[in-house]
Amino acid sequence: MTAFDANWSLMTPEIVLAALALLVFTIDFMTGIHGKKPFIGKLSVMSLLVTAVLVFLTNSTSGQIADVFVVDGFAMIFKLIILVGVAMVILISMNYLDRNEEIYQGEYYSILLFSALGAMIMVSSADLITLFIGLEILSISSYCLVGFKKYHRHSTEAAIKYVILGGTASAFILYGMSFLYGLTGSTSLRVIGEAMPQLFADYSVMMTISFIFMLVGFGFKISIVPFHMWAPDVYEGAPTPITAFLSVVSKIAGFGIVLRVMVFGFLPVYEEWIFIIAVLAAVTMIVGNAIALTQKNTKRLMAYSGIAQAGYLLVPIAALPFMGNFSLSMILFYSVAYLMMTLGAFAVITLVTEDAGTSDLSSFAGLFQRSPYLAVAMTVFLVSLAGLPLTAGFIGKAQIFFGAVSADLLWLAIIMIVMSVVSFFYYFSFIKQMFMTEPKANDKELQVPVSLSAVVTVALAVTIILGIMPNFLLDIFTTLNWFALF
Amino acid sequence: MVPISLFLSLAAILFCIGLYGVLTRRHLVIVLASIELMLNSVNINLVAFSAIGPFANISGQVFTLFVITVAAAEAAVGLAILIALYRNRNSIDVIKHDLLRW
Amino acid sequence: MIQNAWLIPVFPLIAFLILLFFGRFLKEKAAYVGIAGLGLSFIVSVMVLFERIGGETYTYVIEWITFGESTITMGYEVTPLNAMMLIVVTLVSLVVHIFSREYMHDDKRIHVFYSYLGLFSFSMLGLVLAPNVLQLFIFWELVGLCSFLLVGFWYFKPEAAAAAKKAFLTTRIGDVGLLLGLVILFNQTGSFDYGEIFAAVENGLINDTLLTAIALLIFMGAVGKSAQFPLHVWLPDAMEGPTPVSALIHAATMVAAGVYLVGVMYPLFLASPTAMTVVAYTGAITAFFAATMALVMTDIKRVLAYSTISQLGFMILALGTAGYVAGLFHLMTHAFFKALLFLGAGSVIYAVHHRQDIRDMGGLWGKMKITAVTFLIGSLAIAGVFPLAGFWSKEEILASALLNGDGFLFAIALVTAFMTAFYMFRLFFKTFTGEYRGGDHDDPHANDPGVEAQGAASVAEADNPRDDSVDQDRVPPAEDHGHHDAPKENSGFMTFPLIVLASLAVVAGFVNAPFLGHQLEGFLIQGLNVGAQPHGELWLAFLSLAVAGGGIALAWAMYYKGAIAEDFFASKAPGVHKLLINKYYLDEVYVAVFVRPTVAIGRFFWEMDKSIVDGIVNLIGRSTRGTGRSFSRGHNGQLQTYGLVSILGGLVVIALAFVIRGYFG
Amino acid sequence: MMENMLTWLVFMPLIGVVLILMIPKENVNVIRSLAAIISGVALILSLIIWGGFERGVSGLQYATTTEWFNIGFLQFNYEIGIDGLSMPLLVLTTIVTTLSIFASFSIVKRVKEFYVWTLVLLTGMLGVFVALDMFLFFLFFELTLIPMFFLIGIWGGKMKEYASFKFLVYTGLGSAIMFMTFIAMFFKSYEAMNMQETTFSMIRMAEIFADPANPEVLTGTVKGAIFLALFVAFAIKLPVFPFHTWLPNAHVEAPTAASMILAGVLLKMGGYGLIRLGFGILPDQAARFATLIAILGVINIIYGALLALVQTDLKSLVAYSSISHMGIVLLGIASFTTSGMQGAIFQLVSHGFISALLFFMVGAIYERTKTRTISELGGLSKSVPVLAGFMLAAAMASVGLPGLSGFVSELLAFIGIFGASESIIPAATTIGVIAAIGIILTAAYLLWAMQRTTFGPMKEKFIGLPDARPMEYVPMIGLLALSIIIGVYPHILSDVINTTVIDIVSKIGG
Repeated sequence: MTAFDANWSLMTPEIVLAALALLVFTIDFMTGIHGKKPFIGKLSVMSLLVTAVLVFLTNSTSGQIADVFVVDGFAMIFKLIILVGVAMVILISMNYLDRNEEIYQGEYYSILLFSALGAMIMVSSADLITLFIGLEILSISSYCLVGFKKYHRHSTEAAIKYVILGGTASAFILYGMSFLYGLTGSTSLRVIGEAMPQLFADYSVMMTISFIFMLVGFGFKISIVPFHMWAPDVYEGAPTPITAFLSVVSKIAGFGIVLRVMVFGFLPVYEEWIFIIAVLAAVTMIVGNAIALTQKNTKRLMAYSGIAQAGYLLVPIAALPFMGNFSLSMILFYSVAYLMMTLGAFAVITLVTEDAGTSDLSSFAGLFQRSPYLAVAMTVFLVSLAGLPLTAGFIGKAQIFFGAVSADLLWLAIIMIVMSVVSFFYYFSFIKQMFMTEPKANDKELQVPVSLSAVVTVALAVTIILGIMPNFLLDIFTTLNWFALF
Repeated sequence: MVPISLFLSLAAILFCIGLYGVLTRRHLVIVLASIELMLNSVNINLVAFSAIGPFANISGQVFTLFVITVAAAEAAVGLAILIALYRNRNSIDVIKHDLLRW
Repeated sequence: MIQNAWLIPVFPLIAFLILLFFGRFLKEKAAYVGIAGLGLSFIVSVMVLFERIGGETYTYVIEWITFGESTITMGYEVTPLNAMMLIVVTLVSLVVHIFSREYMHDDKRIHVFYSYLGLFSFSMLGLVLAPNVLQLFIFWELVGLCSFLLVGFWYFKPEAAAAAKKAFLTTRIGDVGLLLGLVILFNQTGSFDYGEIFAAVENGLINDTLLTAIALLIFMGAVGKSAQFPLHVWLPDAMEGPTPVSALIHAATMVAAGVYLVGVMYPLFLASPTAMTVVAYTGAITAFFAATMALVMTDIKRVLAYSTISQLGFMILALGTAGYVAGLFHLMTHAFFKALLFLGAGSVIYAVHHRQDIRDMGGLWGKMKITAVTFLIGSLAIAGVFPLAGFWSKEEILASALLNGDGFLFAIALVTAFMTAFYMFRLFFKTFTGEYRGGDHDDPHANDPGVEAQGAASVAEADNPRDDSVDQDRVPPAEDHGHHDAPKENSGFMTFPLIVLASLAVVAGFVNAPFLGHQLEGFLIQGLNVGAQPHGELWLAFLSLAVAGGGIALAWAMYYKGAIAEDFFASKAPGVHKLLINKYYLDEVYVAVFVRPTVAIGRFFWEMDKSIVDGIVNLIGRSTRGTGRSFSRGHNGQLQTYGLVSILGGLVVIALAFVIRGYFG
Repeated sequence: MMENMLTWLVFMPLIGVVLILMIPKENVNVIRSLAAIISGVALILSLIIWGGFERGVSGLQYATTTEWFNIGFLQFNYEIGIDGLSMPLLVLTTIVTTLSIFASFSIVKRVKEFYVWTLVLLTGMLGVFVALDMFLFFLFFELTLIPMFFLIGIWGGKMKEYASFKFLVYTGLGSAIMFMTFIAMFFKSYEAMNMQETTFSMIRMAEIFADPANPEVLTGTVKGAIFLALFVAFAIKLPVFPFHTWLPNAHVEAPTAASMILAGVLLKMGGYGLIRLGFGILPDQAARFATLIAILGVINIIYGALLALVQTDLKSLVAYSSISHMGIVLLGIASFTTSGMQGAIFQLVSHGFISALLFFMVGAIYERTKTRTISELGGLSKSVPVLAGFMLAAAMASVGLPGLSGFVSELLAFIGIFGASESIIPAATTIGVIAAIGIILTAAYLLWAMQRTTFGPMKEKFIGLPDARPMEYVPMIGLLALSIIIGVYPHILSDVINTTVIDIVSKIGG
């Protein structure tokens, strides 16, 4: 099979998105670099939505391109999550950018589109090289985005930290990959997976190191403890919509490749890593929640919250060998829930912290009086993040919990649920600020831009609907053909 | 013929040197360069496997090309950010950039 | 009419409800509502009694609660005993209602007073009519509540508030025993109905140990309610209540409920000799100790209170020595003459401007003829002088103690009878003879231990200058009563009850007089298996009379004639006197042994709760947060630290993979 | 309509929430009346259900089951129904909530939100009592958490934040334990039925635990662990020593209406859960741990009473008295007799009314005197005679005075504990006797408190305080009347409860 025989139509969404991203870039050039460009934002959202529709359509023809690029149910769901996520990030950004004129809007949008492209490639990849390319497109775009407020000291500091630590993480991933390649002679995950049991038998030390190097790198991307150190600083320093982007899109895409690698590459030897993953999940949940308790800065708090949430998401990965598709269903459901509740929360945070000029928790003081709708929506998001019933977050967590118990990881399940209770404390401290503290004297009623309230409304609706009727999503998952390669 | 283990050892040593550099040097440019060093050690690995590995084939070299490209892009972005940082803070000393903490 | 016996408690209840909702509009007229209610009750009671004597009987029950297969019922029943009690209760209650019309008429809360009285009458009558022991307990507690409310009627006086609490709590201790006894009894017999309980007892369904335990627990209730040693301490303090209340509740009816309880549960007690012995000794000890304290008290109501305790002890003693009829007979006669004495005391107190210390009285004979004469009749009756009511009943008690075969009990009873006569006439002579000692000084004995701390009431009153309208019991009677200094006889509202009761104190004894054929006995023991009733021989009657006469004579010599100095005994044995004045220091002992340690334990637990139980909770919270804070110290802003942590973390993971799992060598 | 009655009842308050949300927040009086009407309608609905409830019939009534959603092979159902255990509690909930809404008319701060949260809370509480699916039960259980957090946190006293967070996290932890246990029960039942059947239904679960296809799965250890975990979960809510420390904080800081609901209904969810799940599904384990439960009950009674005795704050005194009174519930259920079990249910209902009344009285007095410190109060009978009278009545009800509902439950519980089979509680008599000391202590702390607050000389500063407002008579008379009705004629309650109680107790064979 040569490259020309391949069914390139499978890549339509990526190609279209790349084209549209370039189009946005070009339009930006042609309209001058400065100034407000709401139409570019809208165009970008349109691009993403068009791509999302294409992703949905191409799913009917699942397949792969030369073991390098697969299109299957798994990829589709992740891509939809990514595209919707980025679209929502852009909607959140539109108002934010108008307030921060130092940011070049056209570049910003197009880079976001490119990062979405990278994430899509990443989750579709079935080959180490593709995977690496996708990862780096996403990462490098993210470095840029974090430093986008270039006259802003926090932003640039966050960017430099991110770029250095991210680069190091990439090096770790690559170093791990190089052994996989060297000992199998292939970069295809399928081939690697087939050879894996034998490899572990023959080169156990080398494979372990290789695996763990990759784990360190990926762990960095999805910010699991102890590779999470960058996250709070970067989240805090980045422009708020980018924080949302990092904590949602980047993280979910990261989980996408972790799953790819685990399912394709390492599933045959799960005994070797399942315990490590479980321990990392436990440590991540504990540390994330514990530090979050002490935070006073909303963005930083959300960073730790995100770390904790990553810990929850690791649990089904640890249960993967036992639960199979159910595990994937759990991860994807929780990803969707996480996307909605986190983006919803960030939409509110973006508006509120920008309005207050500080991202301190106290900027939420009396939000209920200033904008009841936002406050109630935020409450729903937080309650969902905390995992209380009738929200998507609860159903997601409950599933994960079921999975963990089914997979005999009772101890992990217990840590998870106890840590959920701990998380009440900091999620509800937001709520306390919003409802139980009087607004500052000069705070007026908050004007909510349409784009932002659209994001909030969508997120709110999905969070509640999935909380009450999760079968909307779960039934889709059951009809999916998860992996085209098997 | 030189055994592959030597190449791998060289790569490992380079990786460690790079890592050491990243973790200890106070000059940001050198830190960035150290990352390049780590990436290059990967390249050595890949090329060695590609040439004299147990399953020697061309993929490794292709991979290397990609790595080099990406490394260049990363360095470019890194340096750009570094310049922005220098403009803001008048310093590219690693330990002075700790506004964001706790 | 006997089918309508339920009306008897319902009339006072209606009075209570009317006064509760509309009392504030009725004001003084509230008294008539209460009097009317009780009057109707009394009429019905009399009719019921006659029908009962005619042999009719009636029981009516409804299902009260069901659990599992068991059903508890409630209703009413007319037995000989409760037919008698109905008369006693309604009659005494009625006269007290009438008496209070005058005694309380200045109090702005007179409607509240009458509503409480109504509630009390309802409860007491309900207690009497109860067809099962649970219902008895329910009303038993309700009369306790009424006692609490009425003792604390002048709640703004700290002593009254304290006394009310003490009364309720002390009896509550006994009540808990009673409740436990009933509960165990129920679990043994599956019923609270008297009939079924006694059937079970007779058939030996309950083993002896348990039976004794049950009997003693039930007796605990009686000890609390009838102010028997060692739970008698509340009754003297309960004298803080208005005097009519003392007459009704703390002399005639409620305190007798304990005796009544033992009476209705008598077959159970008879089945346990141990319990009977305990009952007898409790009664004897109480009678004796209470009488000793009555010897030295100087507060008129307190003397009567200790006298009541002592007499209740007599009744208990009688029951404990198989004198079923004797005990209940004394209950009845005592109700009349003690109510008489209390109302007489009330009349005196009212006349002398609300002083209660007998050292401030004296010489009232000429000033208050009716009160004095009726009081004398009461005193003679309680002392046991022929042919007054007390003579007959006390003689039977002595007979029962003697014939029971325990000489000790008989001796105690005899000594107590002597003391009874003495202290009653001490009271009488001090109050009614000699010179009037009141009027020129306000409260000379405020700090005297004999009046004890409660005497400080008027001091507390100084703190409440605004209570002018309510605190009429303590204000100078000038503008209230219309009589300035010289005590004089009160109006008919007060004297009529005295006359009624005095007549009863004279004649009530004849219902069970031997020469009339022990009518009451025949009535009471019908259908009951309580054994043969003891009857004394003639010499016992003379001995009893002699003892009473001796006591009266000694009192006459000391307090009327002055032949023996008043402080003769006090100076001879100052230690004993002090001990008696201080009531054997029992209050202090209880405070030191029970109250303080309990509060101390509570404090200790509270501290423990805050510091340890809650402390651990908070510690978990704080330590979680502290852990978080210490973790967050790692985020020092140095990217190289971050890198290092990650690398070290990675190494730990490798080590974990290598070492812990052991798979990779 | 009849068969969906329960659903209507449970979700009716949410309709009310929507209506209230549509009213501008300035129309305070409209909102208040609307809230009262909504809760009143719920009350009427619950009374209709009460009327239609068939006495003497074993099993569930008004039951419906609808498939809700599924996660893989896990089917979650909307399964509701009531029996003699939940019926009284359902009515208790609507009554206490309705009266607490009347009691909260004096609230002027953020009125709209207050009623929204109260009505949401009402839905949660009603849901708890009707849910027969464990998952659904958990959902409703959690649903009560957030409204109460807000009620304490927004309208609370000085330490409201501490109290609300403590309530949230502590009882949240209890819910988490409960959830874990439910999942464990699910998997064990699944395993016990040889992977043939999945269910969350409490009814089915009880059958499986009683008669599993594969008995080796449900060993004594497993069942014991499940029971203990359930016990802890509900013990936090009830609360049972040593898990009680959230309660005084929450009560003291909560606004009056929230205290009423908290003590009146929320605590009952713990007792209800314990009976429904612990005793309903694992009767053998309940019997096994009966002694432990009884001892904890006694500790609750004595410890709560001793602490109440030394409180300086009237409201925390009432809070500790709640702890003490909940011990009776434990004592009753531990006895495994019909009387004890019925006593426990009576206590749940009766304490619901009495504690609500007590909290209301404390709140009303605080509103006027601005202090709850016992030593600063005094002579209230003089300045506010009606309030003081009701306060005294409430205290007497709490003391367990016959004729009021508290007595019936105490009596039944004591009959139960003394009648407990030797094989279930070895030292039942000793336990009972110690518990009886609690009765004396209860009388002691309440009367002492009354002596120091309502009695005594009137304080200068309390002159001219306004006595009860007409609107305040509604909760006062309502709650006291209910207590009296149950106390005077408990048959109205016992004929509803009895059949269910017999069913529960018969599971352990007598």
